[in-house]
Amino acid sequence: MGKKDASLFMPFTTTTLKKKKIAESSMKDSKTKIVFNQEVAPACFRMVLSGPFDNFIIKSGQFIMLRLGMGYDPLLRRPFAAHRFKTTEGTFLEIFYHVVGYGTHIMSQMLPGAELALLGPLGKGFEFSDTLSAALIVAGGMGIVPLRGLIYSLVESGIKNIQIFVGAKSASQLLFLTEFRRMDIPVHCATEDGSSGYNGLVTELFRRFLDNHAFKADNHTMCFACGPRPMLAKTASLSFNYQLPCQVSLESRMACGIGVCLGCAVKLKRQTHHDQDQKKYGRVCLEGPVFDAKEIEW
Amino acid sequence: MGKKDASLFMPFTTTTLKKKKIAESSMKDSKTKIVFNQEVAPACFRMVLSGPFDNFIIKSGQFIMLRLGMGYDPLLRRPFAAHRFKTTEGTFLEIFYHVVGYGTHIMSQMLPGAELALLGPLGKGFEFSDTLSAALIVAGGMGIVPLRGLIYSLVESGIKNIQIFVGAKSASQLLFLTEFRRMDIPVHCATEDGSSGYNGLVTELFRRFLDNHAFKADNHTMCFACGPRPMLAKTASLSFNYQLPCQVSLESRMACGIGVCLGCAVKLKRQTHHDQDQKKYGRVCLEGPVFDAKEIEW
Amino acid sequence: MVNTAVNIGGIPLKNPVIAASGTFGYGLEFSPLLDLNELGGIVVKGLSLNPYPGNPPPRIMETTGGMLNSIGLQNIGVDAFIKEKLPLLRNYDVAIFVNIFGHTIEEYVRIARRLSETEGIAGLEVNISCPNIKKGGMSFGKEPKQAGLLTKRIRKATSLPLMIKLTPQASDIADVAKRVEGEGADSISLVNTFLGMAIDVDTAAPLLSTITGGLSGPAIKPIALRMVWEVAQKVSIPVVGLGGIASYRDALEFMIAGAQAVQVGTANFINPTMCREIIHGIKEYLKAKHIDDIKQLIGSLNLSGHETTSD
Amino acid sequence: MVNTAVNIGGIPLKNPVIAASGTFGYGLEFSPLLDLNELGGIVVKGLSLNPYPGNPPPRIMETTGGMLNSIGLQNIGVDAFIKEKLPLLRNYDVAIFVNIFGHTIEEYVRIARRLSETEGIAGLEVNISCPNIKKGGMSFGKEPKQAGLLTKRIRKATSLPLMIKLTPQASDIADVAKRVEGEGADSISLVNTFLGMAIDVDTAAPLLSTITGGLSGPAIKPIALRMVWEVAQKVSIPVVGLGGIASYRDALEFMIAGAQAVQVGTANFINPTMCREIIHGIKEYLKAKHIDDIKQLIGSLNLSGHETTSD
Ligand SMILES: Cc1cc2nc3c(=O)[nH]c(=O)nc-3n(C[C@H](O)[C@H](O)[C@H](O)COP(=O)(O)OP(=O)(O)OC[C@H]3O[C@@H](n4cnc5c(N)ncnc54)[C@H](O)[C@@H]3O)c2cc1C
Ligand SMILES: Cc1cc2nc3c(=O)[nH]c(=O)nc-3n(C[C@H](O)[C@H](O)[C@H](O)COP(=O)(O)OP(=O)(O)OC[C@H]3O[C@@H](n4cnc5c(N)ncnc54)[C@H](O)[C@@H]3O)c2cc1C
Ligand SMILES: Cc1cc2nc3c(=O)[nH]c(=O)nc-3n(C[C@H](O)[C@H](O)[C@H](O)COP(=O)(O)O)c2cc1C
Ligand SMILES: Cc1cc2nc3c(=O)[nH]c(=O)nc-3n(C[C@H](O)[C@H](O)[C@H](O)COP(=O)(O)O)c2cc1C
Ligand code: FES
Ligand code: FES
Repeated sequence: MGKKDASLFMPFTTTTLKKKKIAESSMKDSKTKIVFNQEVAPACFRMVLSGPFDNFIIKSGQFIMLRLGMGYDPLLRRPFAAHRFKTTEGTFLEIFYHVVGYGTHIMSQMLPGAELALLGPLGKGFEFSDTLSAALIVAGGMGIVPLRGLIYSLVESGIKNIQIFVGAKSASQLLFLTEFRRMDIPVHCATEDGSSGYNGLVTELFRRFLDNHAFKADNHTMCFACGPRPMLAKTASLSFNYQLPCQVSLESRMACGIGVCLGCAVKLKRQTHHDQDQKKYGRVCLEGPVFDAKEIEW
Repeated sequence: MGKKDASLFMPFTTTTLKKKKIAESSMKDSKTKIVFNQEVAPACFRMVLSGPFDNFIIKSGQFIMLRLGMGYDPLLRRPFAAHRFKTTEGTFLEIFYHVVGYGTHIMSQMLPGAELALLGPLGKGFEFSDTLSAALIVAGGMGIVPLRGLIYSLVESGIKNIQIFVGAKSASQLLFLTEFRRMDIPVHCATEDGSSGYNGLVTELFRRFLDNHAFKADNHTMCFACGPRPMLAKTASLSFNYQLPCQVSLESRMACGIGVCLGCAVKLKRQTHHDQDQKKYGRVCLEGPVFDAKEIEW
Repeated sequence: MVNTAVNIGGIPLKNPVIAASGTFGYGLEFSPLLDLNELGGIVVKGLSLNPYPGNPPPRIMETTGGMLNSIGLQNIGVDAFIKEKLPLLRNYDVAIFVNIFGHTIEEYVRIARRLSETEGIAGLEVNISCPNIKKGGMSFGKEPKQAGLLTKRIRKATSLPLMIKLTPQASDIADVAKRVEGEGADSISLVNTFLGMAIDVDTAAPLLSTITGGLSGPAIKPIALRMVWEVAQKVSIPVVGLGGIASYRDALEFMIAGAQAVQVGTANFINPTMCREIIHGIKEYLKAKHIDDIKQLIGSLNLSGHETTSD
Repeated sequence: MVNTAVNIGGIPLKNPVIAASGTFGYGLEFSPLLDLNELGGIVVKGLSLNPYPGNPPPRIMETTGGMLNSIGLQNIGVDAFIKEKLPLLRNYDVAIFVNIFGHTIEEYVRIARRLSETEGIAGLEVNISCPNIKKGGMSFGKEPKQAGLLTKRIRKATSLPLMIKLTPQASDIADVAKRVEGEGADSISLVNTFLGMAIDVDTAAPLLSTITGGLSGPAIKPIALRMVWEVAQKVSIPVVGLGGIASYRDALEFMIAGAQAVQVGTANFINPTMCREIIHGIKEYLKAKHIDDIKQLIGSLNLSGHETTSD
């Protein structure tokens, strides 16, 4: 596919619009084939999968579980945010993954033609109502991946005021910038090495922005965040201070992805669940990965 | 490589001649890459590997251990007979493997470009002196693979009288026939379903041949056999009856391939080793895979 | 048609494949992926008298061919199960086993009583083998005496068929098996997880919040199979084998070794339709071998020419 | 330069990576692939007083992430080793451990005496844990009393440093460890293989001639690591950890858990230069972490915020 793939980066078309009309499809386990798997940024790969995706509606924030090969090492499937898109060649699913360990390393070695089992769509995605007037997107590292889909949905539902805050170690790891700028969305960049935009953490950039802008503490402005846990905690506390509702997408090790193993638990604030003991923990794969920041015991 | 590969089937060139001059190279662990991996007969695949093979001298009967992937499932390397050959594109190693279980199934799914660690050359190959006048080759199933290399060596050392006896379940599984016929070597075929040649076992075909030809019980005639154990046992007993020396290439499960795990042991006749207890078993990977049929406790 | 029906201590199963506790939720979660009616049985997540929070994260870690878990038996409690889950489970034609645990014998007894009053439960699987809770759990399963005592008390408390689930941490698992059989167990299931550990070398900290956790998955299969073979020779009540089963061939190994049925655990995570594929594979195998009743397979291990270690 | 030197019960090693018995032959077999001088130590294949034939084939079977073996301690005997192998091994600057086993205490004692008279042996590893021989072997390792008695007798027979190798089949491995320490062991190595089994479902026959065999390889690592952690807390003599180590990170896990050194076994089959890669990886790790002496790592497990299973 090599050449053609630039086109695959184009904004979603009807797909995402449909998403908000059609109810999200229920999960299934499908056979898929790798059609593209290349490094698009340092240690960051883009994988495109072909399969029976015509009726596969996945909401931004939802995820899939990929089985890496047919053996038992690695044993467990790995969770990834996924976008569906259509081209003249058909309907594809794309994921962007960072090589952080054993499984993702093995993925990075996989060749087009290889088959992977895919379970999904899974979990609870981002939510917003059409009355939303302003969306503040805060992303750290690969956190931008699930938020990218959300941004397209926001645009399509006519939300005018979208602000994107993206942070990364270095400029080379800032993804989708040209894509966002092409859509005339203001992008505020922060890099830890100062190689691009603000020299520091994205949360600091976000704080300064909030200081300089007055948002009414109502449901017409919403924060959406995804990234490393400390960055999310900081974003959450900032949104609390400014009394802005905030949705965060969490990560956790997963075994099943469908709520049965209880392995992906995260600590929840008790009161949010009338103190029932068994509700002390929430399942990232089922109650999440997108949570109301207020629910989480940071 | 697709097209070009017909050419890769051509008889060895200088390579095999060199083999008899140069001492066989000592084993090493090399990184190799798959350049070809396709089914050439039902459930039988041909895999061609590229790597640092210029000084890799492997004798017919010797073998290599292939690591299947970089994970631990499958854990152990798998042993295969291997042929080296040269083309204008370089020096390659080729193996022919039958899909019989987990590891070979995974191999059959591997794509060109994948890397495999290769340990070899290993074990003791077939031996013959230039005084040899007649060679009787008896092969069952994939057993023809290591014998094919031997046949080329025999031809190159000017041994005129070569008789090939090959057996398989069905005609479609008889390998290299055109190749052998191109070399004007008489090939006697047996198939269990009668779809080609003699309808029955190759050992029966071999027995009939021996009945009708008188060979002097000296070292000028030698049997070389490879195949399933029962077929080798029968071949061995026939060669004993006709007082013909016989070399058999055995198979066994292997872990290390270099003589340290003692996992590949086969029972040896005691007397052949002056009854020292620890010599009751021989290592297929080190004392073998090619043994004098007399050594084996059948 | 091949007959795959078996009977586990008074519980008839249409086939010998049971989903293992803690890996199949309360069963219903799998209904979008799998027709639950196809299964021989389902063992629901371990239940305690009261809702139970479980252990703090991280709770799982992958290992080679296996995984460690320290879920700590998080569950909704027996009452919520009876009210919210059981009514829905009754709609399926599948044997429901309720896996129970307590911190004291008294707790086990009270859960057993509570469940005896309800409809739609085929039997109880008594977890005396969970490595992930401080009090109770495994402590009961390690010594024959304790295990026997617990079994005796629960036996008195309920007329439901009792399957006692053993821990591989027992100093002599066959002794424990014999003892619980003597005290009235209707069947035995083994194994639960093996106590294991993993460390993050970058932080020098354990990768589970509880330091150690239970190892499951294909990695443990050879040990589990050996234990099932040993136990099956020692007891006359049905043995249900589990531990790393991830294919119909794995399942058949356990049955040939003497298991009357098998449970599938971790493999449900690798492949959510694993149970169905195993059932299908077993049927195809029986057909191919012209075996018309699976019972002919149970304990059919052929030892001719084999001896336990030469000298 | 980082210091990787350790001392195992009186035996100085240039680094803590030792090739495990039965997986490295008599050492020499690896010399074409690996410079033996790079290794911390080598434990040779288990030796008995007289040459020993071992078990009939099939002797090995692959399992998920591991392998079963029932070699049955085939070996050339202590005299042939001293005559044929030891002189060649002396040419290398690497600590040579001789792994010994017997069917009776008397046999152990006699081998120990025989080896004490020779030059070039750093120490003895006493195999009281082999699952693959009928008499002797593991039987000594399962109970503290037996293990202690054997250690005491061998201790009297030799002044060579004694490393006692424990079996995970012990009902309480830490008890066994404490006992052998009390009887004069200089160090302890664990684990030997786990008793496991595999069945060919097409023939219903065991896949090993001995029915059961010893499980090794990455599959057992989490259990082995947990046992090493438990034992290291109970004894004050050096503990050598092994079981599934197949990377420098695996090796570091064992050392952080309290092992003074590690042994690499089955991984030598997967990758014959594994030991070298592990040594290299450990050095790079220490450099990256600015740790100048590996001893700072030993037992450095950080338990803050962790507790063994909540209630
Ligand atoms: C809902 C969800 C969506 C995700 N979407 C993406 C995505 O779009 N792109 C992307 O690159 N990554 C994503 N991740 C993270 C990704 O799943 C992990 O990076 C991956 O599983 C690591 O596998 P590994 O074998 O390479 O790492 P391991 O060798 O297993 O571990 C290496 C490191 O990765 C961490 N890790 C392992 N598993 C997880 C996990 N399930 N979640 C978070 N961290 C983990 C470990 O803590 C460790 O630090 C997502 C995770 C979740 C839960
Ligand atoms: C010296 C030597 C040379 C060989 N050369 C070739 C060759 O050129 N082409 C070829 O197709 N095969 C060859 N084999 C056999 C080949 O190694 C096995 O078929 C292969 O390892 C099976 O792996 P698997 O995982 O697919 O089978 P498994 O799933 O491991 O087992 C499936 C079946 O294969 C048998 N098997 C497993 N390992 C071996 C083994 N090491 N040797 C023999 N049978 C085994 C098992 O007994 C079982 O019946 C050779 C074997 C040896 C020892
Ligand atoms: C995540 C997880 C949760 C488990 N929870 C329970 C449980 O609640 N009760 C129980 O008896 N066993 C529990 N088990 C043990 C399994 O039922 C099974 O005994 C064990 O995992 C071995 O089988 P397997 O290798 O097929 O998974 C759990 C296992 C896992 C992996
Ligand atoms: C083929 C094989 C042979 C072995 N022979 C011996 C032996 O002779 N003596 C011994 O003490 N341990 C022996 N072992 C056990 C190993 O030394 C080691 O304790 C065990 O394999 C666990 O480590 P690993 O997982 O790294 O292999 C053997 C193991 C294997 C796989
Ligand atoms: S991953 Fe199993 S419950 Fe969430
Ligand atoms: S395969 Fe290890 S000794 Fe032959």
